[in-house]
Amino acid sequence: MTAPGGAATRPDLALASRDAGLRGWSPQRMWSVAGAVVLVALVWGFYAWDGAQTTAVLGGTVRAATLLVLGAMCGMIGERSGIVNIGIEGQFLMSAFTAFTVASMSGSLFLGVVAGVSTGLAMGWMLAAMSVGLRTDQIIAGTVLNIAALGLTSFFYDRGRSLGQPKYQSIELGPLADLPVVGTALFNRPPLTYLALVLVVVLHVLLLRSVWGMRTTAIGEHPGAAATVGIDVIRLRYWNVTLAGGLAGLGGAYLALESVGTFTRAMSGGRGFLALAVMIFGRRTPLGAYAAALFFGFTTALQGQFQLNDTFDIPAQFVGMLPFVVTIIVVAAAGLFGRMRDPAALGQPYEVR
Amino acid sequence: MTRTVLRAAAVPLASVVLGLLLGAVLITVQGHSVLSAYGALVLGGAGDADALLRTLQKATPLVFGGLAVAFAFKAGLFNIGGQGQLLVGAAFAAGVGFGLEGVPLVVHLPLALLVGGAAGAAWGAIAGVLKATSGAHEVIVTIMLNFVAGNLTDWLAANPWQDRSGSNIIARTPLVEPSAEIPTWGWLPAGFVLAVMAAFACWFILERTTYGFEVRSVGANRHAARYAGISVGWIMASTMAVAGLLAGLGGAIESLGVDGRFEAGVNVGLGFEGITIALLARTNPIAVIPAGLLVGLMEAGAAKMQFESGVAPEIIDVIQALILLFVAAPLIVRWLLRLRDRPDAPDRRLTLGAGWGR
Amino acid sequence: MAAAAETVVSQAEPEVLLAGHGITKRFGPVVANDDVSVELRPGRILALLGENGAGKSTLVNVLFGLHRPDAGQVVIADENVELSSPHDAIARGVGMVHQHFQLVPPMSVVRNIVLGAEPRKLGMIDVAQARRRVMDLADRFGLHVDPDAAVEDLPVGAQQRVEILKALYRDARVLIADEPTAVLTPQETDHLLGVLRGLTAQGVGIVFITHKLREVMAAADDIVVLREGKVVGTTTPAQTSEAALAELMVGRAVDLHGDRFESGATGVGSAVSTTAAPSDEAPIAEAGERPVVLDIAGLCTDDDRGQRAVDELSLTVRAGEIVGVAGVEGNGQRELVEAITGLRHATAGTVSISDRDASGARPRQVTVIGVGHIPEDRAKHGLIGSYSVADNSVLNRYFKRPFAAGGMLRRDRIDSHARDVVATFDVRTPDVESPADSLSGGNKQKLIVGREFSDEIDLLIAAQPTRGIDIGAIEFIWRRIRERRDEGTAVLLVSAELDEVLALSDRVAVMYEGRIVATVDPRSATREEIGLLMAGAAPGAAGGS
Amino acid sequence: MTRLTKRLALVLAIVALLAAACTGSDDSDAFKIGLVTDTGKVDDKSFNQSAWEGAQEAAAALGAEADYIETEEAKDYENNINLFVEDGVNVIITVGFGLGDATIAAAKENPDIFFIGVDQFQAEALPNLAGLIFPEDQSGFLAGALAGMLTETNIVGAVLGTDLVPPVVAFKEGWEHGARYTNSAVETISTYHPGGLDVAFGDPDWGAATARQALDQGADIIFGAGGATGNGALIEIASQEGAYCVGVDTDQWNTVPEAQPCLVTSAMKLITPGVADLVAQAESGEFAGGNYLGEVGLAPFHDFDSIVTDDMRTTLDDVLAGLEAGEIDTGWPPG
Repeated sequence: MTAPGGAATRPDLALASRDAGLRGWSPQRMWSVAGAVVLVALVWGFYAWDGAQTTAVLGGTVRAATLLVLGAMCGMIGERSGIVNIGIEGQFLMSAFTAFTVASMSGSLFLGVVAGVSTGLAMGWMLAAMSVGLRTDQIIAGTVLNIAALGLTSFFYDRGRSLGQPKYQSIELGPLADLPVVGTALFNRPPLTYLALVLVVVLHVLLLRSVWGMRTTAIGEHPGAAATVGIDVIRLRYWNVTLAGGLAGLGGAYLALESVGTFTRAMSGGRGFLALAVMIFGRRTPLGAYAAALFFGFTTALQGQFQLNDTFDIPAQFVGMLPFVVTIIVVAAAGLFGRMRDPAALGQPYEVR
Repeated sequence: MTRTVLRAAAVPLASVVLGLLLGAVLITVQGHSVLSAYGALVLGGAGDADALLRTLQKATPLVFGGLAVAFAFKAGLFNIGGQGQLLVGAAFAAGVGFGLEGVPLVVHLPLALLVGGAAGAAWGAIAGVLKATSGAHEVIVTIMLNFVAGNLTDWLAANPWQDRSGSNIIARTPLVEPSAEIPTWGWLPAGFVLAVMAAFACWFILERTTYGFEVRSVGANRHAARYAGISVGWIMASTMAVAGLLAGLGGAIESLGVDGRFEAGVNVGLGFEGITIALLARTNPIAVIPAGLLVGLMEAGAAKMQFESGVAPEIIDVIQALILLFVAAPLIVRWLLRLRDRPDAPDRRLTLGAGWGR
Repeated sequence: MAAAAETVVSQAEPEVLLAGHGITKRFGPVVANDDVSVELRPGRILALLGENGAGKSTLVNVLFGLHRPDAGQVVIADENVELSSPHDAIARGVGMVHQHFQLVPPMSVVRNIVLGAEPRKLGMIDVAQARRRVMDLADRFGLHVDPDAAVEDLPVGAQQRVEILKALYRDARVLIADEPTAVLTPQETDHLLGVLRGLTAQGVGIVFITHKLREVMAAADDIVVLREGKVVGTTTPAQTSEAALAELMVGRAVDLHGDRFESGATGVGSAVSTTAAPSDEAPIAEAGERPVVLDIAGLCTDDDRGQRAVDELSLTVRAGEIVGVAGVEGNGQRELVEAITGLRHATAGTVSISDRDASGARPRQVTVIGVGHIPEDRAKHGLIGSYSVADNSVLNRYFKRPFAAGGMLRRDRIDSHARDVVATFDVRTPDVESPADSLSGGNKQKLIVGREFSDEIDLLIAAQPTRGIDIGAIEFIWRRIRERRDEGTAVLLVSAELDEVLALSDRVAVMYEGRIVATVDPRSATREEIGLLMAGAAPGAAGGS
Repeated sequence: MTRLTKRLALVLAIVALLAAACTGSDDSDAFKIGLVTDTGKVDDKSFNQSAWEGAQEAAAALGAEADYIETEEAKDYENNINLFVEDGVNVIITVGFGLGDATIAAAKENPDIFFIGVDQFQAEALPNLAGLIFPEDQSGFLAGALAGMLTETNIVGAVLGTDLVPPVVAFKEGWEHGARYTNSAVETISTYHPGGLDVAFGDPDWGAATARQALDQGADIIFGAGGATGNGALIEIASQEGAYCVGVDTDQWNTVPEAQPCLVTSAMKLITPGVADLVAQAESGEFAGGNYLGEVGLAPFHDFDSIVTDDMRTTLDDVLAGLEAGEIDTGWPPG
């Protein structure tokens, strides 16, 4: 099975605890590397067979993965700090709305992105205020965000407003874009996709290597211990959940201004929940989540391709099940390989004694 | 008795009032009349027998969906799969409803309900069994199963089970046989009676039976439950099946009692609203009934509100979110009302999130 | 921020390192500390002695800035201070080794030590520097640990060393150690006391919380005895005796009937014992003729990480005998108990209980054939905290008559049973409807014991039955276990407290790295011998059951 | 408690004043038009909007009043129609075939009110109910014929709502047959949204991603048909240099301005004039029940006027004639 992130049980923490470097490979890691090799070989084979289609599928993969990984990163910062965030869907939707509205009114996509990110931050702060400050149940807090976002964006939806300019366009990264197989998929993308890719790498390093990342792990695993060494658990949780909201906000801006170029009601279409699945599947590391998001994006793009090609003579409804059924199978199989342990303090409100 | 009920209801009631007040601000800001809006909302939801019927019909799947979420929560499981479970329940109940002919009502209707419930139970059990055997997170699995159920039932309605009569071009089944229809007595739909019975049954099972004891034990402390000899895997699997059964029944009643058939796309969101209902009711099965009624009333009256006052029906969602926020954060309400908790009152704060990670 | 570890010894020596003057702290109606004054001077070890609930922990939490006192003054290094958080205390050179280690289990040793005061390079942790500093510290104080291991993979003793290093890394000149020896072997305890001595030689002052008299007498310079939130005595080892301390601490003479050890030889029990002879109700000689109730042969099982934890272990327990399993925690005791009770899958070997094959039985089946189980972690495994006392009192039997009939719970029967348990086992609770979380540790444990004892059982498995509870409750539970033994129940006692194992057992099986390395007669073996066996020093010693 | 009561009373008082101020009497004898949407909105840039524009157009022309109700849930169709019935309107427009049954039932119950069912085929004629239906296959065929002539890569794509909705299938079949009619070498690649009916028309992200996938494998003219989903496709295609897109239902040059860089034309169903015409008939008493076949056609080429050559126009005219004469097989209905 090519389970993304099906590596060591907790690759992040294993890394954290093995500063000395790699010490042997676990069977899971061997499996996932072997799976990756097979996958790369397959992709290469298909590329040789039909370059245009392979490029199309890979492009679709990266595209679908971008939003998911942004949401997943928002979720994982929260969860690593001990806060469950099921309000990603609402954060996407609300920031897509403000990003679109501001970009439309100001005529500047950049201002739209700023508005989207700000909205994400504000919603992150609200989640923090509810779940950290008021110690509301975290699931409820997230649900409040979801319902409120759906209601508010629909209520204030401005009929007839349009972006009034093209959405973000692809930027070719010089010769890189001419590479076979991955050239178009990775190096001829619009700006926010690049930004998301950079964020994945940066956040991965930050979470696993930085002082902030270590403290974040500490407040998610054992907030009491963190407090005894002078870490302000409440403050850090506030900061983390708020800043994480900015990532979902970027996701919303990406959705409205780069992926689609307009806003419609409920346009997030459950992708915030999928991001949650991607986060868990990717074992709460940015690279793992990106692998999971790519996997999910790949199955999505593949099912589109099957339809475009009339590959199978079965109804669209069944082809459409592919990403979901495959995800269930992979999640179940990955569970058999080694269960992931959640941050020990996840979901529990922290009270200062 | 009344005192304790009042005390328990104080915060939710105040939350509703506060939610409506803030909603009124939004309505006023938009330049509409709050009085005519809320007046129409109530009239549209309870103004006459028709309105009442509509409210009860809307409340029915909400109660079932709420129970499906609340019951799973008792075992520490987060069932986001109400929507999928409801859909398969609705589709299969309709399948039995129109597929069998010449069967007496006493057989046909229960059978159709049973098959719908069983379909939902099977759908829920998938997530439960996977959780118990491989540790696959029920949140992921139920989200995915929602999509799968949507596709599956759409396909059923558009292909093998499609109504081929006359000029029908819609992806829907034929009408169910009269022997499979759930009756409506004046303004009282029998389905709502079933919903109320289901809520009490859930309460009874959870509080009065050994099975319920096991479910709550697993939810409250999975480790201690295991040490006490309770099969945690079985409880997780069976609880998800029960949750699915409840949602499936809700769907079956929609098909057999409200729509008269299964049609692709008409049960949108019903299962998801169960989450709101369960949270509003703080996962108490009995409290699910008033929560379902409240939301049902708002939804039943929303069209009249828009018609009379021009307020977009989405305001309902905003008000719901606000009410949920206040219910979930009683600190705000207590502060506003200057309500003081009795110092010896145990901490009754709801903690569902704590069950998330285990 | 990054504390330099090089200079632990201060330049200008203060007269008083740490002191509390007239500390009063209330929690609601409970007065946890009532006008308590203590003082620690450089290079000295101050022992805070008292029962559970005497207010020791509250006092040090106040001194460490975790609680704010309602009245009184905290003094650090001759200065009156207001501590708003532990950070303030840490910044002033106070370190704490918590009883429940404040370590982040999945993180590495180095990371745990530097957490909160990390050496940085561009916002990243300077791993090389952190590692070097930790290694330097470890070398200097003789506290050896694998810097790269995850804390959760370390044995308890090593985790404790990490805790101490954590404090020293922060330049601690005062070290508060909360019951540091509770989970150590006698040898490890001695080693720890040596380390603490070494620290005092470098000018560090130590506050040492314990209820073990032997350690106080061996290690302390000053002793403060607390009872019910008040200071009831201030003395030094030279001026007092274990017996006098025990009486001060408990407020009355305590009789732990059946204690086999000479007064003065060991901890609490021995200090207050009145009889040195074994009880004659269950003479060892007869035990051999009684039927075998628990028969374990060649049992193997793995721990949570898939490592072999119990290794071809064989052991028998006969009716009417208490077999104590002694050993340092983490040598497979927990896995052994879980394998017997059906909670853990055995990879090889057999378990039979009352001549019935219980290998691979599920926990419920094991309960039903007559096994009572007092789990070692009462909060996590023994009770459901949010459940009422009543519900908890039937956690093992709620499905059986008379508590259930036809799948329905019978509340009246459950409640009356709970009232019986509460009365018989002296569980202090306002009523049986109170949540179990509201009980104190000792009462929780009595509730569990009451529950497990209220059914007919052939075998009792008691894991750490008295951990962390006060002497009154210990006394009570020991007496109950003995009674049960005398009535013919087979008892398997697993305890990290050697004193407890020695006080209760008819036979002692010493467990080391998943095996029983020796079975000894507690009347003839010495603490030191058993301690060596527990440390794996003499695997060749006479063994087998 | 008392403080809250006071505040509450204050708010209520203000509210009551506002309400009193706003409540003017508007009971007039004017001709009244009511419109009930399907679960879409009147601003969906698609058929609900077109129908609403038709109602407004008619209202303006006739000096009538027009109002609408947006349906939140399919189960509310009957109730929402009844709200207009109770209000005493003269004409009720119901949009979408989903309201078919409810409309028929209401028409039978209220013979004095005229009903217009957009996209509702009437199997048996009621005197007060007109089903406004369109030959979508012909509309799609025309657009496809143009696409077949415009494509240079000989790959034409379609990004569609869902096959659960017959008009969408009719558009698709017509489009594909039309493209092959004018260009035998053409390859057609079409996709339906793979999700349920609840999301199929509201998922612009999927529409955009799928359109991109079609572009990446060589399609240079793509038909976007499926509400917001199709609009997403159009906007995506607009960002590809040299690619063309075709809109649906209305002239999407106006409704989706973001698509102007690629929008050659739209395969239109002239709902707005159809609705307006039917309302006018109702007002003048010429209303006839049964089916009313609305017009279809291609929207103006706008900026792309110059690239559609005279030859192409001639071919399109021939095709239109052929379609009207029933000489051309559009592939729909199948068989």
